[in-house]
Amino acid sequence: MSESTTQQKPKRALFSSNTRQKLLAFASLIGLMVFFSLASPSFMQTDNIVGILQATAVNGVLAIACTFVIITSGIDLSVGTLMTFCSVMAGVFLTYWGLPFYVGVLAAIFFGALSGFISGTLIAKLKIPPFIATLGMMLVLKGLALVISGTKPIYFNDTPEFTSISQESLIGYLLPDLPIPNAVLILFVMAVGASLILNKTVLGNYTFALGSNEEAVRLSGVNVDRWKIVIYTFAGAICGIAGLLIASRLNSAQPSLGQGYELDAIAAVVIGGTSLSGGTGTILGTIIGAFIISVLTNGLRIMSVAQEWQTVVTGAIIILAVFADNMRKSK
Amino acid sequence: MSESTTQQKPKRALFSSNTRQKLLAFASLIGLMVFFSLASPSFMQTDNIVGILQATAVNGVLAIACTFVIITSGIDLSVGTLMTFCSVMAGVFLTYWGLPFYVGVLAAIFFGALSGFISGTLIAKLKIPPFIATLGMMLVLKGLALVISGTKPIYFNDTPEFTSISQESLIGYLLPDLPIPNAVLILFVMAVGASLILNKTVLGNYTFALGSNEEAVRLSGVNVDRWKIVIYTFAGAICGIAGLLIASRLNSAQPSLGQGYELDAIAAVVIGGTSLSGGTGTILGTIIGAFIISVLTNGLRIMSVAQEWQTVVTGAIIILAVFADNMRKSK
Amino acid sequence: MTPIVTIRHLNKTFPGVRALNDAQFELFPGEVHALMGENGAGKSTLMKVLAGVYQKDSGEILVNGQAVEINDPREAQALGIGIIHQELNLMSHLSVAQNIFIGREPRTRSGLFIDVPRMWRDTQEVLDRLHLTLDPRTLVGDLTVAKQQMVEIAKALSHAESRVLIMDEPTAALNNAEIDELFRIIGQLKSHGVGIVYISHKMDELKRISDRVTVMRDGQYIATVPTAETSMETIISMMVGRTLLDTGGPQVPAEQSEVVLEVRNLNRGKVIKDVNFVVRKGEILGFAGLMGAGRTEVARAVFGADKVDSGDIRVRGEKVSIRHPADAVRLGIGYLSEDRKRYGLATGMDVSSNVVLASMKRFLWSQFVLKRQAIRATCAQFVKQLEIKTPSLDQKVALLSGGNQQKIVIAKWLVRDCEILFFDEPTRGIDVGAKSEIYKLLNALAQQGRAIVMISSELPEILRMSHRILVMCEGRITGEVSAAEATQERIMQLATRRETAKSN
Amino acid sequence: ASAADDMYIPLVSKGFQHQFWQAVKAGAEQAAKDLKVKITFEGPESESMVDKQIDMLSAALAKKPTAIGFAALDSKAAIPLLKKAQASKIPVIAFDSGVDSDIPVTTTTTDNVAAAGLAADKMAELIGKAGEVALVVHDQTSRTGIDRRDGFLNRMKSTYPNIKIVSVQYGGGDQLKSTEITKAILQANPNIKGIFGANEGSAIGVLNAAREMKRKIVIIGYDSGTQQKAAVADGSMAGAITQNPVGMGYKTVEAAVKAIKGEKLPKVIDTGFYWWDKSNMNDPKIAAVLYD
Ligand SMILES: Nc1ncnc2c1ncn2[C@@H]1O[C@H](COP(=O)(O)OP(=O)(O)OP(=O)(O)O)[C@@H](O)[C@H]1O
Ligand SMILES: Nc1ncnc2c1ncn2[C@@H]1O[C@H](COP(=O)(O)OP(=O)(O)OP(=O)(O)O)[C@@H](O)[C@H]1O
Ligand SMILES: [Mg+2]
Ligand SMILES: [Mg+2]
Repeated sequence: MSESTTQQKPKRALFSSNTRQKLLAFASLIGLMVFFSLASPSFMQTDNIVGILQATAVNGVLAIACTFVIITSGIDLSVGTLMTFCSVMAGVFLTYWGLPFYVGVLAAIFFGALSGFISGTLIAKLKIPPFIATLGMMLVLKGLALVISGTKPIYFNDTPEFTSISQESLIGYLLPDLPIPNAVLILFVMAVGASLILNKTVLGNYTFALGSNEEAVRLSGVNVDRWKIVIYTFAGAICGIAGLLIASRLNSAQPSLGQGYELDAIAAVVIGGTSLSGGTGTILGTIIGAFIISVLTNGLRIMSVAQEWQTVVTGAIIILAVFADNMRKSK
Repeated sequence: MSESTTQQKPKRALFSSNTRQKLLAFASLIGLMVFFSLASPSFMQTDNIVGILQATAVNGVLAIACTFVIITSGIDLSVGTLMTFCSVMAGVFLTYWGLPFYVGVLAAIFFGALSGFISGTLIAKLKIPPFIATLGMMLVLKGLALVISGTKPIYFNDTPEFTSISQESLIGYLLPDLPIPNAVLILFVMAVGASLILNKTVLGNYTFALGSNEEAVRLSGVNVDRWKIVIYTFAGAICGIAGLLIASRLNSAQPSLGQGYELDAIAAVVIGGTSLSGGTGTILGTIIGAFIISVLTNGLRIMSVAQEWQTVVTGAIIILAVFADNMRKSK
Repeated sequence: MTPIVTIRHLNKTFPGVRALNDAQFELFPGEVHALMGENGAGKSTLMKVLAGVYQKDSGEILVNGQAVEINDPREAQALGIGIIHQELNLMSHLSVAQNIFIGREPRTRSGLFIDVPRMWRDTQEVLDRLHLTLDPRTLVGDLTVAKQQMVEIAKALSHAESRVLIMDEPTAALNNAEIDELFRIIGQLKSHGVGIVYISHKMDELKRISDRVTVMRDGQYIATVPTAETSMETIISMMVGRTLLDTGGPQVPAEQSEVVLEVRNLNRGKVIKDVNFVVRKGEILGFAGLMGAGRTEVARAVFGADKVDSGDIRVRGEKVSIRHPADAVRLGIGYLSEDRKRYGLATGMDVSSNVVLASMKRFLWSQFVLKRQAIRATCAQFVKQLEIKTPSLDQKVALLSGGNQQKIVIAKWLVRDCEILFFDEPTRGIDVGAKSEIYKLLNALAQQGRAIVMISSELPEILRMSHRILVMCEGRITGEVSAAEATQERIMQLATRRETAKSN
Repeated sequence: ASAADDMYIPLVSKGFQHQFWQAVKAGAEQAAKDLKVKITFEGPESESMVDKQIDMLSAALAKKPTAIGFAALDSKAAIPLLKKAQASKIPVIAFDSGVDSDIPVTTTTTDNVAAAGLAADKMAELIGKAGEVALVVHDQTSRTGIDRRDGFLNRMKSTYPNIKIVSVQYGGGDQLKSTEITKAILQANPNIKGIFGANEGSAIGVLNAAREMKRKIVIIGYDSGTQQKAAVADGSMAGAITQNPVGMGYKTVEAAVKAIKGEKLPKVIDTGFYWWDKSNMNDPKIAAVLYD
């Protein structure tokens, strides 16, 4: 409601995206990076920057999935455990059943989409509030990941190509000075793709429309339920890719990991300027939000701040980053 | 927006409360209890029922705090770590500084209120979205609890009365057959008090009004910022009481506990029929929601279901409980 | 000729409300059929059933002589039935173009992407047809209610295949020029054989465009009459079930009473430019102007709802600083906003909570506990006085008819008992009967010594009610007219006196 | 290698909030003071966060340390980073549990399986080698959780056929959760004779539950801490296994310094585990390995 205050200046955006917000979050990110570079010489080294990029990949991809859902004014608490579930399914297909590499990849994405489809159906057809539907799914998937894996990590020893998804570097192969791991490449490709989908396709159009005024969309004769299911399914498939990234990075499917990741992902989305009440948001903002979190975490570690103080400072800076944006916005 | 769905039937309630929803959640609770009684003879024994009551106390109190915030269409992710922070502060006052018992109790409540005041100010004055403001506070408080306690539990060995807050039984003293611990008594007293405040006072009235249409409330000449701060402060004070309950139960302030408790609390609120988009909700619903969670957890443990399956079943039943309500509501 | 729509024996009950009771209706192609009735008579409900928004309890609907079941808006659209809802149903975060083409987005050849340039072009065409100067790329949330209403209309008209077009109070937020434009388009549609259902509380519009009138009362069908052969008085008495007395204009010319509000050199960006005016005790000051003239902005600025760049405000001679609506209300200034849904009502709350929202302090024991009895008594009194149609004081405001919602906002400010009251479009969506009640009320308030500023886009209303009229154009006050010398022509002349034109 | 003063040895552990890890940290800090080196100590919040630990290891390596201490949550996941450390000639000391690789120059560890086996022996002895027993474990997937559970279960199965394990539940080391879990176990199994709590939080949970339900059972704990010490002293807990976390932390830093100086180190440095109960808890040797 308070969204629509009269204080707002009219926005003449290309296509309902909010360019300024993106740039402002970007300024916070740059500010943090400058600070850490000055504070510690180790920060700005290639190795460390690559480490930060690598550390952002999984959360970035999950945050992309969350962006879609949050723009519809929904929420997805299951992204973390869904990621884990998908990596376990990849392990089942590849290690337990010895199927070829690409089948494992497809399996992870398929089960991600399937789970998203179920969440979407619960929300759209059975009218379960997104918070509850995805909380339930979070628990169900967490349990299933444990059951299916037998509460043990599944290692991808039989599929050596699997580690290449995340760890090797296509860019580094072409440009040896820039050993950016594939996980990061995948993150950027997905960000560009997701941004196109969000801004140029019907799916994106309905994502914004549902978040802005679902009832109006329904009254316009759109099959709201179907599109909601499509959006959650799409977000689920993206979580499947996150599952591949993390499994490849760890060379194993870790069944107990995943819970808690949803908060980081949602935080990235919100820091990136997407409103939890729906209707606005950008992928670029989300990616910047994810980087703000990783840079902060890494920088504090590099500065060897005591761990309990790291937590305090992270909390304070998340608030400050958003506050700084508010300030500049209201100018 | 989707609040005003055209299909909704009007509700004839005392004063903007939603009697039916409460009763329906209640039916789910009874259903669960009947099922577990049939499944295991140990379930319906006084001991176990008392155990369930006791297990609900902390989450119930946190959920009461969340109910207020969620009705304003806000969210409070800091309730869990705030509870911990308050118990640590009680420890500092009682054990480190050796102050009298009641000072420790007041300190916990005071620091809860103070932290709520800060969250409220961030949200109302600096316009930080509640999700970010309380996420930041969650981290800050978590870190501070560790710093202040020196990452060690603080024991209440010098204040033997402290354990009586949660563990002893005033009711059991009067009625020896009903050894209901004080924690439960406190939960019920607080629930009744919170319910009165929500439905019979200005604070409650503005809680609903802010969640329904903040801008309209502002244009009615209400000092919206001040009331928001009051509501968050009030919720914070309630978390302080939760901190006392848990510290008394464990006879120590455990600084690393607390994160994750916010999800349980929010889940209780939403299962109890309060909408995350604000404007509606009841304390009774929240308490029932908290009991649904505890009964479910306890029942599955009593049935000795394997833990990974417990997780799956809990997830499924949370969805089912809300679905069952929807079904009956739409009749 | 077969009627394009026939509705018979339609019943629809909401808990506690019998909204439609054996209603009937008939529409021919190429006909403009007005649907009239008091607030809460069931007009919107009847049309929503036809548009698939609500499901009927019983009764039958025939389209082109064929019985149909319309289960959702999509099926209505498939039958060629389009509707402009009374309440705006727009996606405020989306552009004008996205709103107009929701559900029918043009795609690129690959079918994957939306053909955005084409969507803008098509939108521009629709807007041009309406002679609307709007950028298809503007976000709808940034538009004024009037422009949003035009977007709704454009959206409904952009359906080329519509054979039935329902317009539920389309002109409530429009000015005369826009209304003329709309009527021109209705004329066009009519000549193409489209059947139009037209709901309005503006009686003068009936004669201008409708062919027949169907009157409803309390959910029941009363009569259908040809407009040309029926007098307004007959229609009104059919609507209200009695004859209305005209209350006439302002009673006492409150010439030289004390000044209670004085606004000097008020500026806010481009929307308020050096505005000066005074309001006196016991007078009704009319604010006239075209859409976007800045009247609402002035009221909001004085009320503290928006920040101003500069300006002095004096209340009863004393200089005051109003930074927040709470300050204004404390000083005895009330503001009834033009957009009730967004700024006036907590629609999720019940009637009584809304009525006392601005005056909670009066209803508290020891500043904290609600005086339930007093609240209910006060609400009951105003529900009666304003004839608010609601099943109970506990009804959610969102479930009331549009006109009754408007009355609740009025009640809210009456309860607060302010000395200075800004009424921004107070009779928007209110039926004739209630309108004269509100006029009576405004007069009574003025007589009691209140100072009233009435912003209205309905010139007859301004002319009839005001002691003095200020006219605005492009953020400036372009003139003042006394009640005696006011004419429509004089006001329109001032309302279009643009700054650029003046310098020539 | 350089002068001891500018040696920097980050320790990346499995956790940092638990008392066990705080004790390891205390030992490491003591060694740092004695040997005049600089250390940092950090670990993820929960033992399931394998990737978070890898990010920590990566940040630690970026700081160009002279040596590094590492307690792997997953014995394989960190291998690429450890190879990087090896390539930059940074010696790696594994602690707590090993890594599936020969990169670490040495491993300071306790045999959790054997330690839990000893707990099983004590339990059997105390309940008369027959009856129902349950376990409250902190984690289902972490190495320590698995080793302690399996060490206990396997010893029971192989040696004590009359003892029946009625329930194994996991409480995340959270005292409150472990309390509720134990209460449910006690409720469902009225004849239960003993419960093993596999870490400090779990053991305290078991204690709380038995006290709240006024049940006399044999409780065996793990690690130490103020509450376990008090419970052992007043007899409500039969005894517990303790590792030597302080010693582990100390020896890890000590080994790192030796490795930097190029000294030869054994493949495994066993820091040992001990059974402690009312009778021996005040022995200087035992008292030294107990922490508050
Ligand atoms: N969704 C709903 N739930 C409950 N009652 C409703 C609902 N919608 C309308 N009503 C009630 O039905 C009656 C008819 O309402 P309707 O909106 O059709 O009136 P209307 O003739 O359009 O009035 P107005 O001129 O004020 O718009 C009113 O009493 C209203 O309160
Ligand atoms: N929320 C808003 N965001 C951006 N511009 C706005 C907003 N509200 C009003 N404006 C602009 O401010 C100017 C003055 O509008 P205002 O609503 O005050 O006009 P008005 O005279 O009250 O006309 P109306 O008859 O439409 O109410 C217009 O140019 C309008 O487009
Ligand atoms: Mg209507
Ligand atoms: Mg206006």
